[in-house]
Amino acid sequence: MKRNRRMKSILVLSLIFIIAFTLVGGCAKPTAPAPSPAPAPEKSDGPAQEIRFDRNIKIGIVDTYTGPPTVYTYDARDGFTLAAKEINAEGIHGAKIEFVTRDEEFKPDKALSWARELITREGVDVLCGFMSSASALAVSEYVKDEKVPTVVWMAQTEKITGEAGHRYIFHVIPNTRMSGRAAARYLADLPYTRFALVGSDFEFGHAIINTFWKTMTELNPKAEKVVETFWPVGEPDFTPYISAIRAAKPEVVVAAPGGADQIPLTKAIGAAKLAEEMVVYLHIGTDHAGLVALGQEAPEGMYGSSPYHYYYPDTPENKAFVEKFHAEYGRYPNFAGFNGYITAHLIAEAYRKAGSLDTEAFIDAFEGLSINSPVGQVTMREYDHQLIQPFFIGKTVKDPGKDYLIATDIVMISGEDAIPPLEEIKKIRGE
Amino acid sequence: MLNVFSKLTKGQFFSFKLLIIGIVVLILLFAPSYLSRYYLYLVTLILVTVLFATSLNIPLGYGGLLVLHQATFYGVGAYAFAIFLKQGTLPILPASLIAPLIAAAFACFIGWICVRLRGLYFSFLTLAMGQLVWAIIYRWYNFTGGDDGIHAIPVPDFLRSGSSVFYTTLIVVLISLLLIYIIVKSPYGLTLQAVRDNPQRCESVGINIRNHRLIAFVMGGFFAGVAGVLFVLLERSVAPPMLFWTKSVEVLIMVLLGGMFTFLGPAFGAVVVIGMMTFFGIFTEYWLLFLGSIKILLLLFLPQGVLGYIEEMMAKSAKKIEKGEERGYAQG
Amino acid sequence: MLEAKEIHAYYGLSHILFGVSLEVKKGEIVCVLGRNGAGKTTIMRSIMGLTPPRQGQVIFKGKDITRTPVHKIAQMGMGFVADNRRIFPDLTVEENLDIASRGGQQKGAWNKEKIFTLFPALKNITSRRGGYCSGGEQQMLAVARALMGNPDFLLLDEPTEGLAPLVVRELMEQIGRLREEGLSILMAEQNVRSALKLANRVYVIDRGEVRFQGTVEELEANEEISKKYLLV
Amino acid sequence: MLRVENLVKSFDGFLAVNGANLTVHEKQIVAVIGPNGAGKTTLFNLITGHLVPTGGKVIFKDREITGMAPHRICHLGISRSFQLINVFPQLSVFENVQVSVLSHQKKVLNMFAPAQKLVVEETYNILEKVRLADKAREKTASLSYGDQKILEMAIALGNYPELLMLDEPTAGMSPEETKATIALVQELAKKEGLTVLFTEHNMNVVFEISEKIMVMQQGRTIAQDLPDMVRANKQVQAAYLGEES
Amino acid sequence: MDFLTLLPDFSTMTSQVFIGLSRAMILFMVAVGLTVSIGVLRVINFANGTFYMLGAFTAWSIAMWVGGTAGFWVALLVAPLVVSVLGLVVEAGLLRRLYNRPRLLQLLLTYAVVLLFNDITKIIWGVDFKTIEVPLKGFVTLFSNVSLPSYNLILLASGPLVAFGLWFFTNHTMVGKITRATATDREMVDALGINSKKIFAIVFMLSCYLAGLGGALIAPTTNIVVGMGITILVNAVLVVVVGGLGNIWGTFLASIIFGVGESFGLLIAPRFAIVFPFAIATVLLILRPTGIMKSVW
Repeated sequence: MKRNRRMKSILVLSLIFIIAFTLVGGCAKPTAPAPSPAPAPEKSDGPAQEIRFDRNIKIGIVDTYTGPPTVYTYDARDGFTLAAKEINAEGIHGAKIEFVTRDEEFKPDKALSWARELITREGVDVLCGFMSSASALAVSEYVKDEKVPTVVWMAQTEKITGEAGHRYIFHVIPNTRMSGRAAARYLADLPYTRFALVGSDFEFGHAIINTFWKTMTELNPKAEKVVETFWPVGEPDFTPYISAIRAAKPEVVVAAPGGADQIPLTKAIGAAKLAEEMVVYLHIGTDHAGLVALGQEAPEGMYGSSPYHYYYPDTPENKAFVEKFHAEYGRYPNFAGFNGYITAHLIAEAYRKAGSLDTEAFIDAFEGLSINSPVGQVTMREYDHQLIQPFFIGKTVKDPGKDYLIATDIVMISGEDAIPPLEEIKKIRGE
Repeated sequence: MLNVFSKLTKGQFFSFKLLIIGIVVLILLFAPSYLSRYYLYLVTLILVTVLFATSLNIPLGYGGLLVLHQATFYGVGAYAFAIFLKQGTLPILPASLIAPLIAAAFACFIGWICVRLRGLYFSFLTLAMGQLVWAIIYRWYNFTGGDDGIHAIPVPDFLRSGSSVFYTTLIVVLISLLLIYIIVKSPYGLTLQAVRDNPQRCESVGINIRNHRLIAFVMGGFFAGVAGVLFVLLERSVAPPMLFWTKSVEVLIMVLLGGMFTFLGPAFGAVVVIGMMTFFGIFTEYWLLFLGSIKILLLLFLPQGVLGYIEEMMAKSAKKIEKGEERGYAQG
Repeated sequence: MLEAKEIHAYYGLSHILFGVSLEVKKGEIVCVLGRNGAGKTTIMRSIMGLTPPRQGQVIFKGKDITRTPVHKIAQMGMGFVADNRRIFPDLTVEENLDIASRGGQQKGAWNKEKIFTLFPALKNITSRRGGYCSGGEQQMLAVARALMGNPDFLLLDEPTEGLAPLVVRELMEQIGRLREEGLSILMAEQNVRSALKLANRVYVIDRGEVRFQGTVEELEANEEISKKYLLV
Repeated sequence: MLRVENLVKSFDGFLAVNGANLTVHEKQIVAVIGPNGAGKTTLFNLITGHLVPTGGKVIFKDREITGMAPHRICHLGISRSFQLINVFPQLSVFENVQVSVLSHQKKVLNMFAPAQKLVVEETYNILEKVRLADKAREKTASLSYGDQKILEMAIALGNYPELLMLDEPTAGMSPEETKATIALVQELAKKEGLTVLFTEHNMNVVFEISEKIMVMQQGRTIAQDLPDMVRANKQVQAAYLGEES
Repeated sequence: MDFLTLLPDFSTMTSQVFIGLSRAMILFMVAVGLTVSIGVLRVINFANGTFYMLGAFTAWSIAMWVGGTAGFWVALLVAPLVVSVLGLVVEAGLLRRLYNRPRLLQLLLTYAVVLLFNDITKIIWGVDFKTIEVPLKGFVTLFSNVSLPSYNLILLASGPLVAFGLWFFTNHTMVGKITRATATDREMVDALGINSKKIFAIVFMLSCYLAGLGGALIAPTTNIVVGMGITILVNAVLVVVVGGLGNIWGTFLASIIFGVGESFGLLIAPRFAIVFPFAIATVLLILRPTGIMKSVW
């Protein structure tokens, strides 16, 4: 009885402590990042005057760290951390990158709340992250008012740089429009006309399929849609869709599964041996995260795409990145790891170019910025802030050295080919 | 730690409570002048949640109705307001009045069906119907924006600064709480508590218990709708997770942690839970682990809620003085 | 056999028993008499460990069982027949008996055959669900169920409540036969008349206190007690 | 005033009440007696609408009220107490009675007046009648058993009923309390002009105050007559009193 | 654009029915554990979804450790046992304190356990996508046009098997009978000399075993991720309520109604398919508030 009461008092006290702690923090007024003791700007009499930043650059990451998407968000965070190490070794005009992460649980209201916290309490210079499209869109509107540059690195919604685009938002992942166009470009070269279009029934699935079909019919007017169907997200059993596809007798199946649907869908395709009968194309179908989970169960000969494969292109830059990543975390990066990595480098490069910690200068420098990434040159398009990055489409194959399948016959669709022309974006934005 | 209160008698005890509330309100009134922007936002968010939690407590704490899906009305209020503003069908003032009424209408419909059932069956029917509303909003792209939600909701400029949103929220929440307080202390409120304690007896003194419960349910829905409107003012964005069932569980935990049999318990619970979420969210990646454990400890050891516990201790001390420690209280 | 010493029992905050002491010797039938709400059922529950007394002691076969878990007390040989019978309604009569069986193969142990010789009425309804039995049948089943655990001490809480007079008579006879089998019995009753026919000794309870104890003859001689506490 | 005709109630085939008949005239004190399980409480629940009869009729003041909702029946002027204590444990004694007074005055949907200040006088009047006024501010749970039973009755009085139904009003009371309670019932009936229908185990009480007795056995009415006639009724003696005396 | 127009009617319908049935069995696996704990312990255990998740994760670990197709079958045997032992720990440590608490408190406490275990699972198993190789490959042709993956047959069979097993357990074993008795009157069981604490622990372990079994069975068809328990939980809870609390056959029937209902929902209005289970639950609860079969409460 006594112990119980003491327990209760302790609980109440610790609670009050926690609340007080959280709230008292707020009474100390503004929390502008404390200037780190940077050496006084050295006077240089050379024409190229060396710039020294008087504080570090602070970056806030808001992403989903609970639930199914974590397989990607952890990679993105780790890729970012790796890049930050590289950057800090060198410094950006004497400054380093610091960053903090917040978990938004795939909930837009939480994302907004954390974005506010990072901007107004932590005082971050740049915001990154966002697995969820809804979160990205919600935060995008907020940072527009706050004038804080924000890089979306996982949500693929085309709205981010389309109708909802503005000066402060940047997109570092092929958006749904690009993915759809890339797929259409690739598949239009094949001699087929009968298409089955399927996808997860949420914004993302519809967006990819719509763009794909629009581009496909432009490229190949003879293309014919024999079936189109969408399944609820989280569908446990794909057999009915496979039967429906089979029955319609298409030559090509284009599938846009969202998030965790990819694994069971690929399994079902493998079990039904659908890839042996027709061309099956899966958006993000050859990404490492999915294939490694499926092991030997993934179907051979299935077409799939990914913005990144750790084994392709076989360039020294890529190898260096993969080796470092593997040494650090004991695994190979999936496409999210790559995105996190180049995002950090893009931000660092923009600051280098800007030579100032001023937000507007940073954005001006970011617009049109090109850097060399493990997959070659990538460029931030000036007008809509969509990163022009290549997109890879390949075919699955068993690799004797590995216990999972990899992509082969990889074709690179260059960013310029995939990205929608400026006129299209302008039209969407009503300009 | 609570020895301070042992010097208070019952009447003083009440004025002491009033004093504390007065001080809190006074502190809040000047909040924008000493709080940094983030904490001003956090306090605004807490205020919205305070209203949300208190709205749940009308049917739950006072009516004894175990509503498992209160977030439905919060979400419906927010969505209705968002859609009015986004489509520009209504100016902001009427929209902010009609949106809670729509939430109340939903509550009326759902409640009308649910109050026929007793106990847990009632609870689960509210859960099922709430999820139904969620699923429809989640899917109906053209109208509700589907899973992407609605963003960039056009709120007039004068409601865009942190302090104007704060004051609007503060005023609306205070008025709502006052209204709820008046209702709870009215004959309706008294008889509602009687219905909670002993529905059979209430029937036999001539109270239509179904009506009473329905009214409580609708009122809860209305004030949840008000909270939803305030949320939109604050965040200018809505998305389906707002009315997913886990949101309802979250707010239920707030009410229970604070204490469902005290008027300010749910409000206190909202402060506690949001405070803890922020605290752990900032300081650790495994915040769920900490939050979950603390919730378990609190629910296990303080089943009457934190404020309920504090009040009980205060009341006990006050009583001891009054009765001159005549008899010790057995602790159950 | 059983001794309760100064037991105080509570339900939550309300104090029900105020220092009740009583004793049952081997082979006795002892009756606890009193009005509705006098505390009879609480005495039974306290002894059985269902409402453990906060103060005082219960001693059974020389052992202090005040803090012993209920099932251990039952295993020591105490049978319990609850006041509203508490038959498992979803289980058949046979299943009700089966799950209570703890006799094993030892000689003289209660088994279903032996039960059916004592309560022939149960034999014909073995597959009927407990919930569908009549009051009398349920009462017999409740006693039979308690016997299946081979107790040597039986707590009977108002066994005649709500039964037709004829059934009461039959039941009382059967209880009498249990004494012949060597069982000691503590019985709570409101039905004074039928209880007195059977009992060796009597305790009269009112408001959680023992107001009278003695033999049946002594009680019958004491009109004041009967009038005041038993409304006879 | 109240007429019960051939009332039947079955629970899953078990006939709890099987042909009950009862007539209560204005300002009469009527007792319903019968052994445990005879169906007295069920009969009460059927009259007050807590249970819906399977068959038969209940007529109150020339109006059929069979199967009507309990709260509506109450507003017609029937009010009852319960056998087991059935009060509002979390409310104070005063509030317990206040609830029923508010209900009687149709003020329960008033949401904006402070309840504290409403119907105070009426409530105190009733509490005074049953001699609980000095305990008005106490928590119900701290009352003695006897006082809770009285409070039970006071709640019923809060509705200003024409017909007061008491289910075992003296069950579990001490002889002194019983005596006081009976006096109270008689006094109320006389002063307020109430009609009283009650069930009771204690035969002394029954024969002392009732003007008419209805005897039930196994759900059936086996006699309905003046006390002396009932006492003399052979069937009643055999079925019910036989056991006790 | 549904495939109603694209397929011959009969085979669409039948295949849809079979798909709905295997969907129903998945649901049943989660719901049955829930209904057992509700029926006997009277605790609505939200953590049941967590044990389902743990079943899948444990099965994965075991399958990986053993390797090959045999790995899965070993996992199917062992994983539920591991989960039920874990359940015992939770029961003894936490749930035991809840049996006499208000229902709302029980609900929220078990929900807090869900949060806790989600993080613990993340710490133990990490965040990678995980999946187990399907142990039975190939298809079974049922009618000329309808074929099912062979593994679905196992799922289809497991539901009725589990339901039948449970029925046998509760009606024809001594422990089962005691369990039924405990469900209605715990005190009386104690008074008969049976340790009801032990019975409760056994029942809770059984319910965890069933949840773990469900998780293990489903593991090969799906993506094993943290949080998989939460998504299915609310449907499972509704299935249990619609079926009649604690009624195994009711749960079975309700699962089928939900599963097949959603399948046909896909035919009628694919976009609103996820609305169907909730709509069905709402309608059924309005029509039969205490469930389609007798509730034990």
